[in-house]
Amino acid sequence: MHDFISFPGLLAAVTKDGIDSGATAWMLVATAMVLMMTPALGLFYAGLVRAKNALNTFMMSLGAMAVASITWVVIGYSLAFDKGNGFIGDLHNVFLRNVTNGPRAGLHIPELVFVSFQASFCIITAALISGAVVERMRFGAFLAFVPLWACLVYAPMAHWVWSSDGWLANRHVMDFAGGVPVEMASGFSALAAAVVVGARKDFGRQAVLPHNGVYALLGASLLWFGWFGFNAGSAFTTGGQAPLAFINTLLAPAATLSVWMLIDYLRGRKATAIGAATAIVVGAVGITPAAGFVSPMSAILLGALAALPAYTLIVWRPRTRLDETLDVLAAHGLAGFTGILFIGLFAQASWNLTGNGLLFGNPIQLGRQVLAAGAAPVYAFAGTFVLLKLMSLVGRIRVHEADEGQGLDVSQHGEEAYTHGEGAILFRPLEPELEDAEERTPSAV
Amino acid sequence: MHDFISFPGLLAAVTKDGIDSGATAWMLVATAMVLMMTPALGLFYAGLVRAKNALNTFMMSLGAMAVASITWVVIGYSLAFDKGNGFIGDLHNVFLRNVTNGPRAGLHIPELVFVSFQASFCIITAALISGAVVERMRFGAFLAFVPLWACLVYAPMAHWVWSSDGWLANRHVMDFAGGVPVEMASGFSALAAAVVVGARKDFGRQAVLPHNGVYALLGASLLWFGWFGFNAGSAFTTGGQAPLAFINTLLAPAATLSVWMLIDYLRGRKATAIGAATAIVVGAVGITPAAGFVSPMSAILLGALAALPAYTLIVWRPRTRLDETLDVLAAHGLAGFTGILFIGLFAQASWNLTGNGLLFGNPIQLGRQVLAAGAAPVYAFAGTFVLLKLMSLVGRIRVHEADEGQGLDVSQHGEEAYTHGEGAILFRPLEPELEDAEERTPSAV
Amino acid sequence: MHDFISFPGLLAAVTKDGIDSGATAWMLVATAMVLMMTPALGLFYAGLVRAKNALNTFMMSLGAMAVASITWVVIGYSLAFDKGNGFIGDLHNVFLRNVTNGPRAGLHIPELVFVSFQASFCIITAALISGAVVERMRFGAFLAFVPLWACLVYAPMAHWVWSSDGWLANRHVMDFAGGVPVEMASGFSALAAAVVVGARKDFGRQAVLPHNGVYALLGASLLWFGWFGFNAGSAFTTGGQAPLAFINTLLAPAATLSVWMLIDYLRGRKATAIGAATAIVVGAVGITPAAGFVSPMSAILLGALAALPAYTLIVWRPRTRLDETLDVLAAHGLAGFTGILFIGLFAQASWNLTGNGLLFGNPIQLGRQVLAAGAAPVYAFAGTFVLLKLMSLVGRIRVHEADEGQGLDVSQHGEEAYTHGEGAILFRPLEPELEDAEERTPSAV
Amino acid sequence: MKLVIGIVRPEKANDVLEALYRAKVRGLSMSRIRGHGGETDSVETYRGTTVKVELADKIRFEVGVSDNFVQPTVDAIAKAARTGEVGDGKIFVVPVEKVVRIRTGEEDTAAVTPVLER
Amino acid sequence: MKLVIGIVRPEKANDVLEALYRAKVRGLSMSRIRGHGGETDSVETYRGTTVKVELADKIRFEVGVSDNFVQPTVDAIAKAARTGEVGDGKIFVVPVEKVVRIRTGEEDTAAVTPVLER
Amino acid sequence: MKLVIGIVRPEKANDVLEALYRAKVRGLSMSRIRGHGGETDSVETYRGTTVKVELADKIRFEVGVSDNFVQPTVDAIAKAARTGEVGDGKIFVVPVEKVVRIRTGEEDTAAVTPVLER
Ligand SMILES: Nc1ncnc2c1ncn2[C@@H]1O[C@H](COP(=O)(O)OP(=O)(O)O)[C@@H](O)[C@H]1O
Ligand SMILES: Nc1ncnc2c1ncn2[C@@H]1O[C@H](COP(=O)(O)OP(=O)(O)O)[C@@H](O)[C@H]1O
Ligand SMILES: Nc1ncnc2c1ncn2[C@@H]1O[C@H](COP(=O)(O)OP(=O)(O)O)[C@@H](O)[C@H]1O
Repeated sequence: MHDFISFPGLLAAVTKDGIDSGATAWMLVATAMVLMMTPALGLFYAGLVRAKNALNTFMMSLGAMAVASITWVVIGYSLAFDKGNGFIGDLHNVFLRNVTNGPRAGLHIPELVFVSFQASFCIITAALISGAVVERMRFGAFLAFVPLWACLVYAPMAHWVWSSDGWLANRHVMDFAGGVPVEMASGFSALAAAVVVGARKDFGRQAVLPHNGVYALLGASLLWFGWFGFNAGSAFTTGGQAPLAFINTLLAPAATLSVWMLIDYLRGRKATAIGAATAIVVGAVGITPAAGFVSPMSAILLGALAALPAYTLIVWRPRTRLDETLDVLAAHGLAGFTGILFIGLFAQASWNLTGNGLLFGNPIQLGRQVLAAGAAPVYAFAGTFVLLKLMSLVGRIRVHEADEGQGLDVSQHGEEAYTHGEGAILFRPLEPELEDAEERTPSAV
Repeated sequence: MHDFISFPGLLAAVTKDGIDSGATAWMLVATAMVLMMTPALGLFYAGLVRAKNALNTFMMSLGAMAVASITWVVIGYSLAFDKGNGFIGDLHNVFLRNVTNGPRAGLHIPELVFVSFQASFCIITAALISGAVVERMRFGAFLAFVPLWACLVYAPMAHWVWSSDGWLANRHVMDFAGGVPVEMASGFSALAAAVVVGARKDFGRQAVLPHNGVYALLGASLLWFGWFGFNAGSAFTTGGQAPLAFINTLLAPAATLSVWMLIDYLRGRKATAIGAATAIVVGAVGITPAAGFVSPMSAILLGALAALPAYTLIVWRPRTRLDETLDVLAAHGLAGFTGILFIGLFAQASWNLTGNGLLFGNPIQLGRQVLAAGAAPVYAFAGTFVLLKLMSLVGRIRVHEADEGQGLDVSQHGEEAYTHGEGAILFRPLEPELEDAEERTPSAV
Repeated sequence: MHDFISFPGLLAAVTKDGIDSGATAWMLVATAMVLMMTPALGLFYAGLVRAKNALNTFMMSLGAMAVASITWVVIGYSLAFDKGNGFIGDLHNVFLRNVTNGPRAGLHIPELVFVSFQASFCIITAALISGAVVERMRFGAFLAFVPLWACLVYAPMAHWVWSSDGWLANRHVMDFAGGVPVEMASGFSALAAAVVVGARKDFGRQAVLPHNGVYALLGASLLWFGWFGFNAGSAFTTGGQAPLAFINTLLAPAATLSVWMLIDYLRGRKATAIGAATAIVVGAVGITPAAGFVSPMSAILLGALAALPAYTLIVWRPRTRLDETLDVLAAHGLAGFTGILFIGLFAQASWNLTGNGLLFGNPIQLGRQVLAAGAAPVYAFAGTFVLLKLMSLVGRIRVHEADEGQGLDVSQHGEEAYTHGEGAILFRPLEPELEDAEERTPSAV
Repeated sequence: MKLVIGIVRPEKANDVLEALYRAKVRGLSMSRIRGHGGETDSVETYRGTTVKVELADKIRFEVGVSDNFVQPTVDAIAKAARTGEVGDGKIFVVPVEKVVRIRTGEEDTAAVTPVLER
Repeated sequence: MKLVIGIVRPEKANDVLEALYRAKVRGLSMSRIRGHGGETDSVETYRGTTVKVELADKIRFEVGVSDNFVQPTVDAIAKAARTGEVGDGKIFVVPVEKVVRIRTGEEDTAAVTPVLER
Repeated sequence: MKLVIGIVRPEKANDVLEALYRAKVRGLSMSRIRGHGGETDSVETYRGTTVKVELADKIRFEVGVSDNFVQPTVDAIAKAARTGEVGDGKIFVVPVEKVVRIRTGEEDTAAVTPVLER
């Protein structure tokens, strides 16, 4: 896909100016669907935290959407997709200079659509990291973190695999829809963020439970919906690998969910709902890098396999001192890692027109995938660690302990998610206020 | 539509390999929209049950999505759409053998997209049945039921009307988007399921009210949204009957909703919201078989008419001993029945290029539709009845009475939908637990 | 866009019958997305009111969807888009007479799709007005208001700018996706509605707080999602201005949200979530008229600027006696006004192929935009004011004070949004009821 | 006058309401609470977090009655709420020194006599 | 010391809070409950299920006061919560044997004297 | 017998539960309430509406105990719930005239002795 192969049969539908109307239709919708994933993530995450942090958690996603969008068109797109060196792009496209409605080189969709689609990837990747630090990171600090991280971590990693001069692209690493810059980048950045920001004060001492499981289920479901745009949209056309990526995005999460419920059941006789929501995400992440490269039956296998390391980590992590709160590392980092390696084994040129993996006679592909699976975690972790450490030298990145106890909705946003109105006294700007000055004498209890 | 007529004018946009890029774009999106309907159904249903069963109810839909997807590609698709006999297909496509990215015969979209679209139909139809047995069916039993039901009931019924050798297709029954295999199949299967599983222990003795009407409204709204993909997607192209099916999917539910509010108002001076959510579903179901066959004005009439039997059944059913809990029979079985018959009267070849109904000079079509409307309920009811009876010989299909009282969220999933954390004691695997062994002496109250 | 310019390069993808399959695919989806905005609005509004009015508030949107859809195909479409005079259209298309699946003149999509897309605009515009009168308007009165308003206010205003013989279209006013008939029409009609219906009895006396901030955030997010269909769909094609309108619909709300959070922070050290939800809407409204006319960098500027008047009005309005409850005037009327004027300054023919604004050498365009920005508020306010005054002569348009206290869910719909079941006694139609006739003697407390 | 506080199972709440009605008790208040008694705890798991939930949902009735209504009230609650299983709940009778009917300002026994003209 | 329990309409809760504040009562607790009294029941319908809802939302105040504050507290609540319509609610005064201020461990009257240095 | 009413911070609720368990108190009820005391009010803004929120979330424990358990119960709550900051809450001890265990109909002291065979 990102090799920008043109599938000859499709050219007939392409107009004189090089635009394929059907492909453009699909990419417009796919982009909208991916853009909807970020609020869906906000809802998913909001359901998993306590009621007193629900708005803040949702707002981290929406806030990321605001600042990452602007960052992307100002500079991120240029750094990621402009030609430069193997590591990062040049500045020829800053402020969308030289970007037009004409086709993106090698594709049959307008470059503006390509920019939008890629923006949606950057946005959600940044938003994902919030899962590691909910319930204690300062909202302002997170908003400052997002654009810096988008430029320093996301853009280079996207360049590595998706720019024609990226060092991993040059080594023919296969990454259909973002195992490297989206899944491993967010997962291992989340780990770094959890380490730098530190655990919540109640972590490991009190039971901190999801306040609304229905939000979590609905959020995960909307994420799944958007993921069809995410993965099948990464074909940038309706033919080619889009249909394959589409069905694989149905089958892999379905397999992960089936396996996850089974493990849950075998361990405790209960197939948990929060587990199921997680499994959907894990399966979708696992198939993300592989969606256009492996057969549907391999996708089922990948979905099933991806459950195992993620499940194990999710059970084990809360027993440690590591408060990587919503398990971004397990659900994204580890599942993305699984998917990237799986390609090296199961990629099938008969399905993807691009290349085979080990099991189909091309052992070298596995080596390339191992390279990507090794480099991405290191860079993402290190980059995020250094960035947040530097930020914490400049200012506070987590809230005061009292504010954490009171909840971040009140302390960061001055609101509660669920209000009733009793005991809330209106400030009436037009009338004298309740005489607050009145002397307070010892009186009742 | 399912006759796979090619509309000549459209061929110009079709490429040499027989794929129409625009049609494929539409079908990718339509499929994603229908896939989103299953979680939307989960939300709708979850809002209608008590809080203690909210997660379980939602999970029945998500669980169906997991196992029905796998079932579909493993065998269901082959049974439904492979040539075989008039009743059921062969096994040439099991495990998606012989399925490629090339066009599905007679269509201009890749077969993989066709498979995915049809998968989404099977999934939601199975999930619909959960509405009859929420709040008491064992989760594991429902998960086992889904694949069996998909193979034994759904796949044959889809074959009947949509495979070129199906016995109803051969008799020129018109069923645009699933009056037979989706709506009547789910509705009458739901009836059977309610009969076999039995009523909830509180049914008819306590007021069991929807715990969250907003979820119900949002769920119904998302269902409506997805239904545009469901019905207009059943044209498998953007031209032809797609625009007609689309506008009819707007108008029929709008008419049902208007009439429903009016009846509600006339009966009790209140237009209920739960009723409105139901009306949207009823109207969308009613138009489903007819969407590409009748004129927009007929669609309004159908929407209005479909309200009457469904409303009547919904008011009457709770007075019986039949705990078909969320009225799948009324909303799907009866409304689908209405739609199938309506085609026999109002189909209009000038709109659908396929055939007329009685009122437009083709009385025989009514006979064909009556045949379908007679056969579908019988097969669906009998098949499901036998299947569940057999299953109940093998194991329990409903939860213990105490678990039903406690709620299925805790008993089946080990979770609550809405938690606070007070009174929940963390198991601390790394530290000695609270000395549970301590002798308990008679002491306080 | 609404000039129905054909972009020559695209014609190659258009089939002999004049339909572009890709454009049709996009418009089908865009229409579904806009149709989903109305329930999203219902959710957004429902979150902002008190729990006792949640269902009623949501139902105003769904009810509008029901009656406005029917109104549109019966007469609204004809009044708006049929040729007539400069002010309003003729009746040649009532009941969709003469509307077919063939292309709409000047476009390459079926007219039925065009009708559906335009229906979705009329629906949401009518639903928006409910924001001004929630928590006290009679549900029946609102349902009666919608079709009248659609014919008397919406249809003419749509005719003005989007019919080839509309008086504003003839004066070359640029309004891409509805600054005049959607945003200013709803905003200033909301003002009139608030004036005629009057303030809630608790307004200014008690703190009336949003009962569920998560609904508000999710609703606003779904609105944003739908808005991509709204704005980019207003190109009626996938090429041309669609990609530009798309990316602008991402960037403008992102900019508004960033600025809004900043102002919030500067004023009170807290970036509020309800404010953020509002900001998304304000930004999307601001870009609506301008989406296909200004460059992406101008869109960012417009988003930032649009925040200022809306923010100011939202802070100031509650201090007045004007209970325009959910600030439709600020979020839609004022932001739409800003967008319409902005075009006069920043329109750029190099991006839109249509015309320049003042800053790009065409001062006369600003004059045209000022004309539209002046005429729309006057007509919308006056039309709605007169209509509601007349309605209030015929019957009650607001609920009794006791019903308002009890909440409109119970009084208008006979339901509560959140129920438990304790204290709800089932009417058992088959058994003798609790002996209500039993003599009540003075006894316990 | 006394305040009778009854803590019962949620599924018995409607039966208690009906029993109180039949006992001619007309005024009462009710709230949803959670309780811990002899019931077995349930174990719940939320991803990696396993917890023991020690509290079960209960309904708390609070009924102000004049002295000669205390025993009927207690009996009505106890009988209607009983299942015989652990977790049925408790009833407490607390003395009340003064009662005021807010609507009229009536005090004590007058405050607890229901008005008939509704 | 006494515990004054006041059950009032939700829409009057803020007025009661203000009245208590003016009466110099500083500590109080509040919860949302549902009550049944002389109010007319409402009928609700959820699809085919019609129910009679016998309980109305109320707010329950619980205020611990020293003896000489009992009457002012009762008066404040009664006055602020009154509308004159059925359903205004009741006030109960219950004896208290001991009060502890958790923060300091102070007991009884000391526990009920608000600290000024906030 | 007495009813011990303890109003504590939500974050201390689990500590109180554990302390009561260690004090061998087995039965209790709990509800979520809101309280006003010496705590500073918070200011919240919802679009143009600014409000002063005067109530803070609290947990209310209600524990019926036999007389010799009153002091241990009060001590357990007071100790477990204390942070030393304003807002720790209060404990009230109210006399109880009668207790009934609904499951068995046992009264008073018998009603307050937990059964062992669970
Ligand atoms: N001493 C007590 N004080 C307050 N509430 C109590 C007390 N004992 C029991 N309860 C309440 O009664 C419920 C049932 O208690 P449990 O001990 O299981 O009942 P029993 O042993 O009488 O069947 C508890 O969940 C709790 O809400
Ligand atoms: N005896 C009682 N015990 C407890 N609560 C009561 C009692 N009587 C009334 N209430 C509470 O007061 C509310 C109003 O009661 P109602 O009888 O309608 O008041 P009134 O007749 O004084 O106007 C009820 O909803 C209930 O919450
Ligand atoms: N007199 C009272 N009656 C009922 N509840 C009270 C009373 N005083 C305090 N409370 C409860 O205790 C909580 C803490 O009160 P506060 O006065 O801040 O505590 P302290 O001064 O003891 O630290 C309040 O939020 C309220 O719920």
